[in-house]
Amino acid sequence: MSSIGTGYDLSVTTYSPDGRLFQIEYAAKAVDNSGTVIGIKCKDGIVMGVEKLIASKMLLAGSNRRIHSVHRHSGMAVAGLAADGRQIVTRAKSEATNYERIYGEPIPVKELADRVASYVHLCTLYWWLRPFGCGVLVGGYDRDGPQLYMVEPSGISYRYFGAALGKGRQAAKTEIEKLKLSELTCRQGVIEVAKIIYGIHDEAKDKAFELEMSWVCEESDRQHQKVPDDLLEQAKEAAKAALEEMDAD
Amino acid sequence: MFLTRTEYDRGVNTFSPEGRLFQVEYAIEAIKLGSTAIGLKTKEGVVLAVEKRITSPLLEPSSVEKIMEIDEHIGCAMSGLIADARTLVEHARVETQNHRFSYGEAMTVESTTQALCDLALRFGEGDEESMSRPFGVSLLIAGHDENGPSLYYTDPSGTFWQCNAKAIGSGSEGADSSLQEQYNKELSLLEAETIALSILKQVMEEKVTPNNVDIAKVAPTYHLYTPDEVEAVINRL
Amino acid sequence: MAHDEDVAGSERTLYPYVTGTSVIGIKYKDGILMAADTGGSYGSTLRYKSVERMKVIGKHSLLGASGEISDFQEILRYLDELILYDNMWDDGNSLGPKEIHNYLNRVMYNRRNKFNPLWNSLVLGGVKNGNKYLGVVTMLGAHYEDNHVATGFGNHLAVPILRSEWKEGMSFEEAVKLLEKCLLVLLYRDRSSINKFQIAKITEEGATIYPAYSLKTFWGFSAFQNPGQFAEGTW
Amino acid sequence: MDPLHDMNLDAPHSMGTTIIGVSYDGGVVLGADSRTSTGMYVANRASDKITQLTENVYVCRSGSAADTQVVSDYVRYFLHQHTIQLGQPSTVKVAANLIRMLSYQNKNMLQAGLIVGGWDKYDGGQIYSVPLGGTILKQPFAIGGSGSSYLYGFMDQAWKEGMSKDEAEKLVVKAASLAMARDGASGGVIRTVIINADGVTRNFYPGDTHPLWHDELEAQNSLLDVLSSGGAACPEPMST
Amino acid sequence: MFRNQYDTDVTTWSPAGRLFQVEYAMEAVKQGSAAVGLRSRTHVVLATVNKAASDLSSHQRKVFKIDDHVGVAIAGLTADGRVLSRYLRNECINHSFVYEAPLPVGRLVVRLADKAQVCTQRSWKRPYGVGLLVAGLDELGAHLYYNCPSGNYFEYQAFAIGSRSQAAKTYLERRFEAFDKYSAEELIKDALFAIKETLQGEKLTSSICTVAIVGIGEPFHIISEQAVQEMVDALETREEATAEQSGGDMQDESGNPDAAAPMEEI
Amino acid sequence: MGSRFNPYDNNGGTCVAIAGVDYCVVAADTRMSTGYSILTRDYSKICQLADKSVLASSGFQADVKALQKNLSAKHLIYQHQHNKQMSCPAMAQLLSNTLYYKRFFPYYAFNVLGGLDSEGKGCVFTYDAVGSYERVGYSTQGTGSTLIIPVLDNQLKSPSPLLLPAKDAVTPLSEGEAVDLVKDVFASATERDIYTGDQVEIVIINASGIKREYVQLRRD
Repeated sequence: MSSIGTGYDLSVTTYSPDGRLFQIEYAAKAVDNSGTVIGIKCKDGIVMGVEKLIASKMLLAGSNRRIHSVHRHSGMAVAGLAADGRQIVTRAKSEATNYERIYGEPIPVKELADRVASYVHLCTLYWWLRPFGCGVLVGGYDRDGPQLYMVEPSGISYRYFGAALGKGRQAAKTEIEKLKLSELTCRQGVIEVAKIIYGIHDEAKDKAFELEMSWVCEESDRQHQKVPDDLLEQAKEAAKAALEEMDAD
Repeated sequence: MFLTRTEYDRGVNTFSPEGRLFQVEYAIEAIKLGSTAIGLKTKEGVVLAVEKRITSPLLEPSSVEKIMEIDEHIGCAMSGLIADARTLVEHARVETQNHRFSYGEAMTVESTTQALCDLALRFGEGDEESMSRPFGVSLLIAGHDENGPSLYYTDPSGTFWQCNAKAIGSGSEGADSSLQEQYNKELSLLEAETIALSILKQVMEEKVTPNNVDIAKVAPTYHLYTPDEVEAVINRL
Repeated sequence: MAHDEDVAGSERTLYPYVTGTSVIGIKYKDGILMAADTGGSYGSTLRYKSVERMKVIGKHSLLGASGEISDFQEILRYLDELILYDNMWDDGNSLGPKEIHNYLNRVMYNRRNKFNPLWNSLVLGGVKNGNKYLGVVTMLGAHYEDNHVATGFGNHLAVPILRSEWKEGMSFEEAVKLLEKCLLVLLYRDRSSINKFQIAKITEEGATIYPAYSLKTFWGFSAFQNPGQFAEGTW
Repeated sequence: MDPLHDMNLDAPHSMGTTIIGVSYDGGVVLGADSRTSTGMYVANRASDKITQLTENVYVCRSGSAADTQVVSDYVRYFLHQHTIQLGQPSTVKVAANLIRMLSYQNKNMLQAGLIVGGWDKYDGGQIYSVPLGGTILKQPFAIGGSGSSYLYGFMDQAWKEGMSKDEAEKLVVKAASLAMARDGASGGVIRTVIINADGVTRNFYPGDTHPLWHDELEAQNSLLDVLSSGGAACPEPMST
Repeated sequence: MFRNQYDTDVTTWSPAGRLFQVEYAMEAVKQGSAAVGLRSRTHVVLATVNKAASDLSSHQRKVFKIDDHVGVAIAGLTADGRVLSRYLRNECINHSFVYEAPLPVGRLVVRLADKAQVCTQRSWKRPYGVGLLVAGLDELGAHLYYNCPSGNYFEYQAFAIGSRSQAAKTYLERRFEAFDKYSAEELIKDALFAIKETLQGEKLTSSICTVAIVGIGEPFHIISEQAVQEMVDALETREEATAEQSGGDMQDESGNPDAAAPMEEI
Repeated sequence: MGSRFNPYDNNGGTCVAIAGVDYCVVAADTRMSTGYSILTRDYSKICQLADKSVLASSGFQADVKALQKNLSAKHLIYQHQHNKQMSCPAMAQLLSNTLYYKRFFPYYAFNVLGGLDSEGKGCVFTYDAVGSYERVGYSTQGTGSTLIIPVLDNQLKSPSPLLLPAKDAVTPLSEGEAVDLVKDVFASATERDIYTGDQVEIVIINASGIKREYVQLRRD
C-alpha cells in the first residue's frame, strides 16, 4: 500500500501509475473485516453459513439477516456492509423476476450471478458512485444442478466448489479443502460448515456471534430456505462438541 | 479546532467528524448580521416589530418591507438575507391559498410554519429540485387561528419553535434577555407594542422614527401599522 | 374535433378470445370450496378442455376466474411475483386472502381506468387465522364479499340455488353436493359449460385442487323421450 | 363492382390456414398448408408457414402474414441473443413464452394465432398453442387457423398417446389434407417439420400427392385420357 | 487534528475499508438528545428527552406517529427525521391503499434502511444525520428497530440513542431480559428510568420528556403530559424507597456532552 | 362480440342524510346489484371519513370505493400535516375538489356527506357526480332518491335558499324523530325501487360520538 496518500487512491475512476484501482482494493478491505461467510457445494445442493457478529446483547436473535432468498431456487449470503448487501440482493431479486417474466422460466444460477456481477461492476465505473463494500455468495439449484458463485466488490464472479469471505476466509478455505465435497450430502455439509465457523471464531478477540445458515438442495425441494431449526441446533451442538474436543487435545 | 473546520465546511453535504453540517451553522451565523426583529404574543394577539436600517436618505422607507403578510391571519417578520425570505414568504402564501382552496378553511399557523420549514430544509438532500445552499434567513411568524394567537420562530436549518416572545437578528441577544425580564402572559396588546418598540430602541444605533421601524399585529387579522400608528406608539415610550 | 378523436381512440372495441365460464364459491365448516369446469371456449367452439381456472395463491388463498384466459394467466403472473416477494421476506408475515382480494381490486380497477380492462370476474377465497374469506372482483373493479358467490352465468343460475340451500357450517360432503347441484344446472343450461369439473378446497391446513372429473347427467324424464306425448304440437 | 366477384385485392395478406402440431414419443411434428390469400386471390400457393425460431424450435403461423412474420422475427432475434447470453440452446418453453408475450401485449394490434413446437434436452418435445389474445397452453397436440374448424372432431378421434414418429407425421398430413379439402382458405402443398433429439427433418408433400376424400377424384391429365383409357363407361349422348 | 483526506466524500473508501462520512453522520445521532425504546411481546414504548431552547420557547417534536401501528423517535438532525417520517408515512398509506392491511414493521424498516443506504453511495448526497427508533406492531407481535445513517437496521429488545445514551443503555442492559413479559405500565416505568439516566442528575419532569406507546389493542399514541407527570411522581416516591440502587458504572462515551451543538439538533 | 367497452356500471342503492341542531343522521341501504341481479345483500355504502364526517355514496361500487379510499388517505395525510381531524365543511370542500378533478372521467358516485360543523351543528352536503355541492338541511341520493325526496320535502320543509337573511338549513326534528323518518322513507323506497332493500344502515353523529343501527328491509 505504498501509494496511500499519493492522491491516486481517492476515486474509483483514477488508476494509480502502476495501473491499480485502489478504491476497489479499499472496498475489499471492508469485506475482509467482516464476519466470515462460507458456502460449499455438496453432491445434492448448496449450503451457506454466516458468522453474524453481534454488537449488543440486547439485539434479538434472527434479526439483521445476512442470508437472503433472491428467487425460489437461489439465495445470497453477504459479507461486508450489510446495507450495501441489501442493495445487491434487491437488484438480484428484480433481475430474477424480470428474467422469469420475460422468458417464463426461472433464471439459471449462472445468469443470475452474471447479472449481479455486472451490477456490482457498474459501481466501479463512475466517480460519483463507490464500489460496494461487500462480497456475496450466490447459491442456487437450477435444471443443471446446484451451483455456487462468489461475486467480489470488483464485479468479478467465478463458480466455486467451496468459497469463503471475511475475516476467517483463509482458515475457512483450508478447512473446506479438507472436505470431500463430492461425497457430502447437504445434511452433513450443514454440520461441517457450522464446525468451520465455530472453529475460526476467535472468542477472545471477536464479539459474540450468531450462526445463520441456509441451503438449497434435494431435501429442501430445490428451494432456497433457512436450514431447519432442529438441524441448525444439531449443527451447533456438533460444532461446540468439536471445539471442546480440540481444546481438550 | 479552526483548522479542522475548514476541511468540512465547504459543501452542504459534508459532515464534520463531530457529525455537524457547518454550512448550515454558517447560515445561522448570517442571521446574527441581520437587522433586529421582535415578536410578542399576548392573549389579544401577536405584535411584530422590526428595525428597517434605512441606509440612505434617498431611500423610500415604505419600500423596505421586513414584515410581510402571508395570509389574512398570518404575518411574518424577518432577519438575514431578505431576498431568501421573499422566496419563503411566497411559498407560504401559495401554501395557505392552496389550503383555502382545498379545504375551504384557513391554514393553521403551525402548519404554515411547518410548510415553510419543509421548503427551508430542501437543500443538500440530493433530490431533483433541491437547492445547493440553505436559506440565510430567520423568520418570526405571527398568526391567529382556532387555537388562538401564536408566535413561531424558524431558522435556516428548517427547525422551528413556538415562542411567547422572541428576538432575532444582530440585537437578538440583548433583546432576548430584555424580553425575558419584561414578558408576562398577561400583557395587553398595547403594552406589548410598547415593550417591543422600547426593546428595539435599546438595540438600535439610531433614533427610532416611524421611518426606520415597522410594526404589525395579528389580532386576529394581519395589520401593518401606518406611519401615524407607529408614531403613536413611539409617543407612548 | 380533437375531443372526438380522443373518445374514438380510447373506446377501443375489445373482446375476449379464449374464455372460461362460471366459477362458484361457498363457505363451509372448515373453509372455502370453489368449483368450475375446465373448458376454454373460443367463440362458440369448445376449443380447450383442460384449462385449470382455479389456482392456489400463497399459503392462504385460492383464486378462480371466469372470462379471458390470457388475462387470467397475466393476473397469475402478477400474483406469482407478489407471492414470491412476500415469501422471500421470510419474516413470518404473509399476505392473506383479504390482502390478495384488495390487491386484485386495485389491479382490475386500474386497468378499467386505462380503458384496458382485464376481461375476468375473479373469485377469491381463503382462510387465515381462523377467518374465512370469500370475495368477488368484476372486470370493472367492483368487488364484494359474501357467504356464497358465483360469476358469469352462475350469477343467474347458481345463486338462486345457493340462496335457498346454503347454510352456515355445512360439512364438506354437504358443500360438495351443493356445488355439484349448481354445476349440473349450469351444465344443462349454460352452452359454454363442459362436463369436466374441478373442485378446490382451502382450509387452515392449506389448499387442495382435486383432479378433474365428470358428473352423471340425468335425461330420464319421460317427456324428454317423447316430447309430443302430452304436449300436442311441440317441437 | 359486382359484389359477388369482389376479389378485394387490396386486403392484407392473410393466411386462412391449417396448422397442426403433434407431439409423439421423442419429439414433435408440425404441419401446415401453403396457401396465402389476398381477399379471394391466392397470393402465394407455396408459402412456408412453419418458421424456424432456433435450431430446435419452430413456429406455425396463422392469421395476418405480416403480423406473424414480425412476431417470429422479433422472437427469433430475442432467442438468438438469449442463446448467446446463456451459452446453450434456449428451451421450447422460453420460445413459446416470448411468442405469448408479444401476442398478449399487442393483442389489439395483432391477428396472430401461433403454434410453437420444438425439442429441448430438459423437457423433450413440446407443443404450445398461442391463439388470438395471447393465451398460452401446453398441449399434446394443437390445431389452428381457419382450417382447424374442420379438424376438431377428427383430431379428438385420431390422436393417440405414445405414437411413433411416422404415425405422428401421417396423422399430420392426413389432418392437413382433410382440412384443405373443406377449407377454401387452405390449400397448396403440405409441409411438415419433425423435431427431436436427432435434429430437424423437413418434409414436403406436393399438392398432387394428398389422399383423396369424400367426393374427390383421382387427378387426370385430360378428359382425353379418361376417354382413351376406356376405364370409365363413356356416357351415351343424351337424347332429348 | 487533521484526520485524513478520505473523509470528505461519501463515495471514498479509506485504505482500511472505512467510510468516514458515514461514520461522521453517525456522530450526528449522538449530538441529538436521547431517545430510548423498550419492547415486550405485546407493546413497545418510546421515550425521548426534549429540552426547550429557552424559557420563552417550546421544544422540538422528537416522536412522530407514522400509522396506527407504527411510530418513531428520532435523535440527530430533526430536518432529516421529518423527511424520513414523511417517507415512512407515505409507505404505510400506499401499502394500506393497495392491501387494506398495515405494512409489516420489519418490511417498513428495511425500506427505510435501503433509502438511507442510497445516500451513502451517491456523491451528490449525504448520509441522513438521524437515527430512528421505530416501534411497531404486526402479525408477529411488537417490534423495536433502530435505523442508523449507514443504512443498517437492528431489531432490539431495548435500545437507547442520542447524547448520553450510554447511561440509559447500561441501565437497559441490566434489565432487558425480563422485558419480554412486561406489561405496558412496567415498560413505561423502565423507559422513564432509562431517560432519567441520561439526564445526569437533572430532575425528570413530564415537560422535558415525551413518552409514546403502541401495542396490541393500543394504536400508536403519545401519552399526555399529565399522565406522564403522574407516572413520574409515582416513580419518585417509589425510588426514594429504594434509593441506593443506582450504580456508579455510568461512563459517558461522548467526550464533552455539554458542548451545545450550534446547529439545532435534538 | 365487438361490444364497445363501457367502464361504468350502476350498482344501485339509496342514501339519505338529515341534519338537526345538534345531530346528523346518515343512512343507506346495504343492497348491491347489477342489472337484475343482486350481488350481495350486505354491502355498506357508508364510510366514516373523520370523527365528525360520514359519507354515504351510491352509484358504481368500484368508483365509490376508490373515492372513499382516496378521501380517507387524504384525511390521513391531513392529520399528519395538521395534527387534527378534518372538519366536516373542510371535508365537503375536499370532496368537491376530488370529484371535480375527475371531471372528464368522473367517479360515477352520488354522495351525501353528513356530520357536525365546528359549532357542533348538524350539516349535510349534497353533490352531483362532478363536484357541484351545496349545504342543505337534508338530502337523498341514489336510485331511490326520486321516491324519497318528495317525502322529505313534505316533512322537513327546507327554508328557501333565496331568503334573506339566510335561514338555517337544519331541520326542526329531534334526533329520534329524524331516525324514525329515515326508517319510514327507506321502507317506502324499498317497496318501489328494485335496487333498494335488504337492510338499512343508519349512522347517527352527535356530540357524544357516532352510533350505528340496522333495520331489516324487504329482501325481494
